[in-house]
Amino acid sequence: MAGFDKVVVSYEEAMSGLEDGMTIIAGGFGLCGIPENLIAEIKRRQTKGLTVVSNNCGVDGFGLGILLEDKQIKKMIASYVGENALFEQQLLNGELEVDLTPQGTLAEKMRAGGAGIPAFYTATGVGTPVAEGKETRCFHDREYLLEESIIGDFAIVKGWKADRFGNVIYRHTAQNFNPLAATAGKITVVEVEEIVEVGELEPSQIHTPGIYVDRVIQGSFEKRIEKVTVRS
Amino acid sequence: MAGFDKVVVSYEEAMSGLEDGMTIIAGGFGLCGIPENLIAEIKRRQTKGLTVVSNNCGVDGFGLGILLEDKQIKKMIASYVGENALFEQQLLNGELEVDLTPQGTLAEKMRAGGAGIPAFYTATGVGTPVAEGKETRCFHDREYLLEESIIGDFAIVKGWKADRFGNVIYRHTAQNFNPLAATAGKITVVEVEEIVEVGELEPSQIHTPGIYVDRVIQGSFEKRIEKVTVRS
Amino acid sequence: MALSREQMAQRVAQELRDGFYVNLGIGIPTLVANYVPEGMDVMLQSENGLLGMGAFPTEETLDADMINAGKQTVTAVAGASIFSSAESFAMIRGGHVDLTVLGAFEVDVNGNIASWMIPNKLVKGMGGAMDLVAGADNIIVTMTHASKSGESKLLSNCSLPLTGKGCIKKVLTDLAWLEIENGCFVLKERAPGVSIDEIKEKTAGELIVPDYVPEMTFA
Amino acid sequence: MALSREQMAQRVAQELRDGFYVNLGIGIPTLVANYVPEGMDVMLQSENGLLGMGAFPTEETLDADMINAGKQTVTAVAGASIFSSAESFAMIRGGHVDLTVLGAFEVDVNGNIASWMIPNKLVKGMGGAMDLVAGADNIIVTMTHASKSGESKLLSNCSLPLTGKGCIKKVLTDLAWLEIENGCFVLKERAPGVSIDEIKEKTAGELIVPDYVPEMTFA
Repeated sequence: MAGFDKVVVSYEEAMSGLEDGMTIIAGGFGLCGIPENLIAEIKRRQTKGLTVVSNNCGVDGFGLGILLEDKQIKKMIASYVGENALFEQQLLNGELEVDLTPQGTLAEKMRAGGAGIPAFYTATGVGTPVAEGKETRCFHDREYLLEESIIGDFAIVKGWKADRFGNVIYRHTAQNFNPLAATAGKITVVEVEEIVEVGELEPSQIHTPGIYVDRVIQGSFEKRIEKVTVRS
Repeated sequence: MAGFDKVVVSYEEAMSGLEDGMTIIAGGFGLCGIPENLIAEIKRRQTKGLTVVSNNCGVDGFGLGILLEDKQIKKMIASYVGENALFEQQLLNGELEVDLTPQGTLAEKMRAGGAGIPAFYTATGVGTPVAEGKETRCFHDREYLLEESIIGDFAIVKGWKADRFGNVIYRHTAQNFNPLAATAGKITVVEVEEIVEVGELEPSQIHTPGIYVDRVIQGSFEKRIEKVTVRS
Repeated sequence: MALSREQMAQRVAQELRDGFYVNLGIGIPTLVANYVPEGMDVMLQSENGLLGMGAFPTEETLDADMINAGKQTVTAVAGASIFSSAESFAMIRGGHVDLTVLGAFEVDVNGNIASWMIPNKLVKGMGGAMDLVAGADNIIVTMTHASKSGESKLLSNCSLPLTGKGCIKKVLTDLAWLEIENGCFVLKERAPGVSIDEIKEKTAGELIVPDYVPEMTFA
Repeated sequence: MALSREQMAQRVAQELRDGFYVNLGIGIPTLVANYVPEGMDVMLQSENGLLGMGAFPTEETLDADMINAGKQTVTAVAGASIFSSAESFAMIRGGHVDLTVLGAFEVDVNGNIASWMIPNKLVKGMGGAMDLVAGADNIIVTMTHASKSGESKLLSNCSLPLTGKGCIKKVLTDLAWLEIENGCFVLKERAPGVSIDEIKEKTAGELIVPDYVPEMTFA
């Protein structure tokens, strides 16, 4: 029996079950810690009508940006859509719906989704366009917005190391939204740089326990850098 | 200048500022991972009228149980008060107020308190005595309770290792409520087994970032075990 | 004859599936771990913050920092993870645990469960039980069918304060395996040698008895 | 004369205190890191999940997995911690960051701030700005006092969609240091050589000018 072995060997298998119209939650911040090969597989599959939840939408030609090329994304839930010509064009054409969500609220919506919290209150966005159509309420003399959680049909995640049981650790700031996305997918797929032996990761140092993870695949990564900045 | 050096050398200094009637959030589960020396210092100070938020209330003669001896606790917010004769007696005498809170809700209330979330919805406790006096609301055809967050005047925490900046890691299941308590104190005091050099803890493996921590002290610990259970 | 505690654990273990993450409550549920079928892997979640609970330690490996939700000293299996209580209940509340097994005082035909409080008796607290029953989709309640004085624990309406509302679908007693469907208990299996009449007699809530009710089998 | 960007950063740096955790926005705020007073320690928080942001890397230490919220490659100082976006905004939302410095298009006498959206221009998103202004108690807004065409950015009511409501108390412009009190801007300091008349003229919202308004001093 397979037990807890979650390793798959092809990207096709990793994204099997993805259908038109589904919601995908993606880890990553800018181009840092993005599941680049899982995104490429979504492009290969030509799945359409997707709702994508991710802090950013990649750049022209890389990351989630490549899903815009064939208009695979119907709706984007993000905090910052970045410098992306195709994105801008599709937005202005009305081909792309965008739900701008404050970064901390977006992170908390994913975390709440995974944690069985249907909604929470936050001061973020009170009195701004983000509050339109949302309930507000006072606690201790301050006004807060009611924000609902997010769950995805798929979560796509980029880790550093994972074991076969799906326990994952992230490297440096490539962690970002990844552990939150991992909790919020009905099917959570994690691609990593290295698959290690079960027992090799220190239990109390695991960022994403395997219980959240359905499939693990080892990939190789370009890791493009958006803004190379060095000191002389 | 002191910069980020949070190390104090006496338990008196560690708990300085504690006053009658304050709220204390304490880490620990049963007797595992409890800040035993900080609790002893609270006893030494004879601070009265305390509200204590902790999953349990120790046992007779150890852990938070010792604060019952001189009736220092006015109110206990806990999920399980355990086998504690003094506790029982004070509860029946009406000397002690108890607010029983489901364990997961208690953990989330601390986390929310530290994270600036004033309230959240949970299905836990709907239709039970826990729901009395609380609002309920439906999301996606299910009923949820509105639960408010908790903040303490002090949080007392037991860590394994910390650096002088207050970055903390916990050992095994002694983690439990400790990292949550650490975020929810106006003044957070962490006692640890070992103070390590700044830079020794791997940044992405720190459980409690120093920003949550005000004071760090190195102690020595009895680490009493509630139920020694061994296999033959 | 009524099932022993060990047989009850054995019957519950038949509901395990390979790759299940399971939370086992105190008492009979804990015994289920002893009957995981050969070649099947399950991982035990302990709500104090451990996924992958192992056997009790030896005297030599005993560690005060390594306990389970019952406060017993335990070990961790290879591939275990350890985390905060908030993360632990995120797993539970978020429905990530595949099976929860816990005891109860009463269950009723509407799937209500009472397991934590007897009025006028000192109340120790609900611990994680309310979170567990609210969070899990797949719950098995284990309890004796009736109290020692013969009063049914399978009711039309729970008489004790609830632990959870409408969340129980499966009950294993020492007499029967029952499922709750459309406001009734449905008798699915009976303990070997226990008559349908005895079960009927000891079930206060509405009971549906199909034409054929197999006896439980144990390997 | 109006302050240069560097002077603005220098003036903001005078508000730093030893042991402050600080979040610096993009633009002028970022420059503040260059003017931390000698012997004072501050720790920079970057909302993508880094507390203890260090200098830019060298060509040799450049690492794609190590960036700041502006997506620039950075390093971490000794004693840094790295965490998820949820933890990062727990710090911010929970009020644990001691000082936040960020730019704006407009600020008004009620402490409202508009910094993320100009209608009919393409909107890139608010990123973490709304969380930062809602979460911090101590915020300094840095911006030019007026637009290039001379229109005041210190208004009675923000004209642009808000980033946050009633959350700003301190503003540093190229002309002045102002604090918001009881629905007014209070002129606390002026840039060296800048007249009170010029500041009055370029401040559209109600301005209170104390009898004595010192010039800023730079070490």
